[in-house]
Amino acid sequence: MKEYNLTDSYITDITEKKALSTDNLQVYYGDNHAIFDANLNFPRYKITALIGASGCGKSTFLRCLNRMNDKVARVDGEIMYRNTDINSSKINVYEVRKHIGMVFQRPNPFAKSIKENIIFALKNAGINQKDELEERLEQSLKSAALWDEVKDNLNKSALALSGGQQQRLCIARSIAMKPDILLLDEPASALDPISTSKIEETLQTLKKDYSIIIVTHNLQQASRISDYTAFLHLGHIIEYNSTVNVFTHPKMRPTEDYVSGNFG
Amino acid sequence: MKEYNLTDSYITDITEKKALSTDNLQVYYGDNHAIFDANLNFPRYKITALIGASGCGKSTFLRCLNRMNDKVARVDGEIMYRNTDINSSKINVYEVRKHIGMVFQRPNPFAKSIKENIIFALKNAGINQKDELEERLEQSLKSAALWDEVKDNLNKSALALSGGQQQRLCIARSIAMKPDILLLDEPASALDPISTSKIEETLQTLKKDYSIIIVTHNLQQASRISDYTAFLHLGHIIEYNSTVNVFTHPKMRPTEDYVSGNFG
Amino acid sequence: MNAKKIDHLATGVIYTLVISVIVILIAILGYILFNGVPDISWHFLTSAAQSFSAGGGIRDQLFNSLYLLILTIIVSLPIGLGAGIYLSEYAPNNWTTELIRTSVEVLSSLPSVVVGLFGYLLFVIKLNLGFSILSGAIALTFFNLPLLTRNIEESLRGVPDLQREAGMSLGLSSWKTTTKIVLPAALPGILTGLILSAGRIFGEAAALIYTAGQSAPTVDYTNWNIFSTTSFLNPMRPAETLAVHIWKVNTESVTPDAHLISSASSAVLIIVILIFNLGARFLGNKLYNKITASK
Amino acid sequence: NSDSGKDSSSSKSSSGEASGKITAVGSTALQPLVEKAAANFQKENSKVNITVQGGGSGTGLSQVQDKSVTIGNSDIFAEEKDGIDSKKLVDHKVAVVGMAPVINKDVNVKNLTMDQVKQIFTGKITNWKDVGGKDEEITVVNRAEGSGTRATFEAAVLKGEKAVKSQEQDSNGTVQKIVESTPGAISYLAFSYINNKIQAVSIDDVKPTDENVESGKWKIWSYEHMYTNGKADGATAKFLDYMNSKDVQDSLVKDMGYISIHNMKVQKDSKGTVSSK
Amino acid sequence: MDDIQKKLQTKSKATFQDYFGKGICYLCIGLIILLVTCILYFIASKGLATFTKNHVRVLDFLTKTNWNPGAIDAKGHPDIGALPMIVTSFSVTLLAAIIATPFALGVAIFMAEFSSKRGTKILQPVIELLVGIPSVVYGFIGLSVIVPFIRNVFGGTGFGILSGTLVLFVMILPTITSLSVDSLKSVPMYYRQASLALGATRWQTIYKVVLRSAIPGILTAIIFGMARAFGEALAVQMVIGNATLMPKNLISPASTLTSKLTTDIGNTVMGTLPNNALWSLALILLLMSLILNMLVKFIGKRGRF
Ligand SMILES: Nc1ncnc2c1ncn2[C@@H]1O[C@H](COP(=O)(O)OP(=O)(O)OP(=O)(O)O)[C@@H](O)[C@H]1O
Ligand SMILES: Nc1ncnc2c1ncn2[C@@H]1O[C@H](COP(=O)(O)OP(=O)(O)OP(=O)(O)O)[C@@H](O)[C@H]1O
Ligand SMILES: [Mg+2]
Ligand SMILES: [Mg+2]
Ligand SMILES: O=P([O-])([O-])[O-]
Repeated sequence: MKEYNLTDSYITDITEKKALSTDNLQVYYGDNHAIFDANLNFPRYKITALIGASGCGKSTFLRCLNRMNDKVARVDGEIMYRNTDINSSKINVYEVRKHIGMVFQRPNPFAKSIKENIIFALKNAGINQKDELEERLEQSLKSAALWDEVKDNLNKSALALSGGQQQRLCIARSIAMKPDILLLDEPASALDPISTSKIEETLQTLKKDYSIIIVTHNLQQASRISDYTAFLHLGHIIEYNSTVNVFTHPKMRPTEDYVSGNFG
Repeated sequence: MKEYNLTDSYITDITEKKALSTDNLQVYYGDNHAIFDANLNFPRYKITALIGASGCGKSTFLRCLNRMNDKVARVDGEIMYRNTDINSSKINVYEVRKHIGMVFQRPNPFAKSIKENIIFALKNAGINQKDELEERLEQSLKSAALWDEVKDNLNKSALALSGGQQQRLCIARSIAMKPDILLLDEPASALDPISTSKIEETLQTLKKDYSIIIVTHNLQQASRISDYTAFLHLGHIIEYNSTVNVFTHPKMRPTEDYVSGNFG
Repeated sequence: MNAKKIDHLATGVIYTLVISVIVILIAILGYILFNGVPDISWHFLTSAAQSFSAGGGIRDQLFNSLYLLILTIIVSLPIGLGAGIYLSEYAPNNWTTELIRTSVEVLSSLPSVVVGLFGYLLFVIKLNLGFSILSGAIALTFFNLPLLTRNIEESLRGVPDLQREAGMSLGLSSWKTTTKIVLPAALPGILTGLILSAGRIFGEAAALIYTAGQSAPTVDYTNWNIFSTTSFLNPMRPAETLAVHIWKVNTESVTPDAHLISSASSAVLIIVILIFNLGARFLGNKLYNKITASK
Repeated sequence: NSDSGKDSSSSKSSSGEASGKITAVGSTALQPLVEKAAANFQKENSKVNITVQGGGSGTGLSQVQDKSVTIGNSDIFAEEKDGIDSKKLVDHKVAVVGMAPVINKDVNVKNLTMDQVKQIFTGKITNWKDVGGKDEEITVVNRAEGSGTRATFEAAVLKGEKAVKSQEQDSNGTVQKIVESTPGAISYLAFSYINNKIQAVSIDDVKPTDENVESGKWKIWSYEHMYTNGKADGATAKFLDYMNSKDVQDSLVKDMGYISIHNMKVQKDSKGTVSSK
Repeated sequence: MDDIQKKLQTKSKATFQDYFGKGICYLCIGLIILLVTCILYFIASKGLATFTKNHVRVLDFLTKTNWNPGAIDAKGHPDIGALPMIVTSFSVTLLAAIIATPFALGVAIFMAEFSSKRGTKILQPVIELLVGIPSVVYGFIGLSVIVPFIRNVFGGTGFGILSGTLVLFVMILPTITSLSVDSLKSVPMYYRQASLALGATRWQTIYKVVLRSAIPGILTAIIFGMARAFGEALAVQMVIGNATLMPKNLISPASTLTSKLTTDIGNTVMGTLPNNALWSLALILLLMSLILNMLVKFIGKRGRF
């Protein structure tokens, strides 16, 4: 692998309203320093892509944003959301996760019915009126472009759905909670191109109401759907800029090599 | 999903020497008819790609070719290899698998050292001379473009390699057996683009000595690396032609929709 | 010899081993059932035991066994669940946890006589619970717990982390995630463990001789007041179980038909375990399907 | 100490219906008898609750000494047991049990002298041909050390000598089964466990019968004791009286295969000295 | 401060659910620890009294062959040597494990690898059933079938280590089998696929790939089986003969730690030397089970890559 200077970086300023920002974020797995000084601002109602080679820390970084790394890694630094440092130990993590939803690489529906998958968390969040539940169920499935395919089978086991459908169900499950921000970790990498393009479409419509941060190792996908792109390398944020710029005028050498396929 | 006529198909004639061919292949999982009348000829020293939506039967078809579906599914019809029907129950399946190697979607090295991974099967096949083993070890790792990265660490655990390296190790492990034909089931879908392009390069060089059949859901990948492409839909082979033709002048409606992204 | 021949040979050896085990199993079960089943009658199942004369039944012992089983499960299942959840979900990966695990496992290999005597001194005498179903249930809990805990822990561990992440990422507490998502998914495994331990409880004698006692006072099956001393539900009464009865009949009994009672009781015991086994599996599958909406 | 044990909250009134809770624990040999008697007793005294359990004579004695139970059932005198302070305990003899050497039927010996029995159990005679049987090795099966049956047998037969180390079994039923099925086996059992599948042996031409025990001709016998810690009172006293009544002695005791205490023409003290009544 | 901001900073239902759940779990595990401590303390204090109160020398206890708690030897020490029981316990346990392991492994491989669903469906409950048969019943089958069989084939009385071994063999078979099945099943499917795809035969795959990676689990299974054998009382007691003699061969009556314990405990008085000596046997059992467990842990550690 080529040696790059990791201390240089180009981070663009975001002029738009911010949904989330990290300040000097450090992540350690035991002695292993996995993320170095991440300072990133994520704009509201935009899609931001995180790209980088395998093991560079994309998932690690993403998982910090809704505190999924609690107990797994040590996370230092600040994560500001609504003027609150949600990385503080005083913060109610359960609330954080309600506002910052997450969808994982491998679809992980609960072993329950389609309907139960969606309303389970809602009920736990104290929503009990039947109307409200039905309404959210339908709304979220529609947003995730799954409604037409499952509306007649809402009591079927979610595990009986195809991979792509399961993944869209997971997205629906997340947005049923009406979060502010949606984190997605390679949501389409296990899916065929048809399912993938369905998911991409879904994201495009969702971005009207949600701020989306997505990890992907598919560069085409990143360039197709995202507004901003951050390139990570060995735990460092090397470049952060509008997607067009990252792909057409990368400022940093590693980024250039990576997007042009001459990397490593 | 759109309804297509599944009985129509366009299967081109292969004028080159054949590595393998199937004749009226049918596969049943219990009552579920998964592959219908597959008649395909695979040319020698070429890469043939199998594409199609998730669940269309790509893996099922591929796994028949080296009898990995024994005990899992019922496979009727003939699979001709060197003028022998290797789908017959009289055939020694272990020999078949030595000549027709397979690499899976998720890298699956054994929990042994890199070296052990390669020579394991060789020893099983009765190759015991140290020279021969060493030679094959080096040769196969070189063919899989892994030699330079691991030559100083041959006794390291294979599990300590990165995903892409693991996958190349699995390819090396397969070709160490000096098979005729190499079957690959989405070998790059779990990998980042760098690793993926390494694997693609590897395949391109391998094709000098091996006939390769690869399942992929990445259409770019199929068009980049393969010479022939078969498109499957709901268990039927809809179109089989040179890759250029499949992607630029698809003969059948479903194929056209699929490669242009208007499918489903 | 080539690989294929060795394969055939190994397969042959394995089939031989399996068949000999099956033969042993059938021989044992056959021996017990063949000797016992002809003597099982409605009268045998529904009448009280006799001390000196022939013709006694096992009504009370059978009921006691079932009641004790249920009580033991009521006592040990929640504790086992709590401890299993602790070990799989909360326990840090350090030496204290290892120590806890080790001590739990040591408990599981203690001879049951020792557990019985301990229960006798502590519960029967010190805590003044007397020879009672409750003392018995607590003693049985002792060696049921380690197995149950271990089994629950492993079943929970078997559920992929993906499921936990799903729950957590929705803002669910880890408790909710564990009890409502992970636990149902682990149900089949937990059930198998429960069935196994139920079998052990049912067949246990040594630990009960000194705790639940070796006599079955006549009880009133119409008295539903569990505080009444004559009530069949009173957990404070002594209760000889079927396994203890078999033991006693074989070792000390002067009843003329001791042999017959012993073999018929053994057969009944096995049949009940079988029914329990199948029933629990059936109900468990139903429950699992209901929770997971699969068919 | 006149309290009859903490488990017994017996009423002090000795007349009228008794009430209270009685726990009797110990000798497994005595358990069925007391159990049955207790059931009959409770029919007339519905306020009395009697629990009867086994556990062995040692357990019975030590528990009644600790006042953990009301009555300690024992096959042997408290004086014979190490670690028991017999002065505090009050003895109630409720039955007599005779014991006899038993042998496997194929040996074909029906009578032995007391000395031969002694030599067999001390390991000096090891083949049946030395005592008039066929040429077959003797397999000695003992009861567990400390069991009442063994103590009684050794006191009457071995007279202080040590038994040979051999198989030990802790229950009458198992001994019965083993003697029945093991060629050349010899052991000893209470009369109640002797059946027609094993051979009971006469000693010095005295047959092991109830009459011979009663008259004192048969030497191997013992009492069944029910000990209380201090003088029994209330329900406990009433129950113990009942155990000694004709009701129990003439029916249950006989059914059980024991000998009524009333029929004995001789008596034994804790040192084993026999005198006529 | 908006509503959401406030929510972020205050405890919610979920927080309390977690406190509650954590509380319950800690309570349960605490209870178990308490139980274990109690029983350990209880056995240790009773078992050590032989040495502290009755002044039996530990070395004598472990190495002498004469068990005679009532008597005092020439030097004025109580005559208590547990070696015969220790040797016998070890012999039956080891022998039972040696015999049971191939059978258990055969069945486990059949159930986990031969993927005959129906076979597994029948075998599984039957094996579970075996666990539920009371020890007494095993003991009586041993007494009425195995003992006469041994007597007729090998001579002697039929009671002894061999009979004990055979009874224990059947009793630990289910334990070893079901734990081995678990460990075989936990070997990832793709190991097998990888091996088969390389042309390895089924047996090569099982032997060189599956068994190799399942070895720690299988050893654990065997050791758990041994622990069960070591602690089994009622069944062994009926067939082993219970003579506190050094075993001379496999068919002479002998006595294990547990069989001695069960045979004598009811006939001794709490607090006296004969009773304490029995508790010392229990203490040895406990220590043994501790050592076996350590062994499991050790193997588990070694087995990890
Ligand atoms: N749970 C963990 N414990 C210890 N180290 C970890 C853990 N998870 C990840 N790491 C390490 O942290 C680094 C970053 O991993 P991460 O999973 O974030 O990479 P990634 O960019 O998401 O890669 P991929 O594209 O393969 O998903 C890697 O070196 C990895 O080995
Ligand atoms: N082991 C099995 N048992 C029963 N049915 C199966 C099995 N494996 C696959 N199938 C079914 O056979 C059909 C074809 O599956 P297959 O895995 O071959 O699809 P695929 O084209 O490889 O899809 P993907 O792109 O998702 O890997 C599907 O309907 C699937 O449900
Ligand atoms: Mg990742
Ligand atoms: Mg596939
Ligand atoms: O009556 P025993 O004390 O010999 O059992």
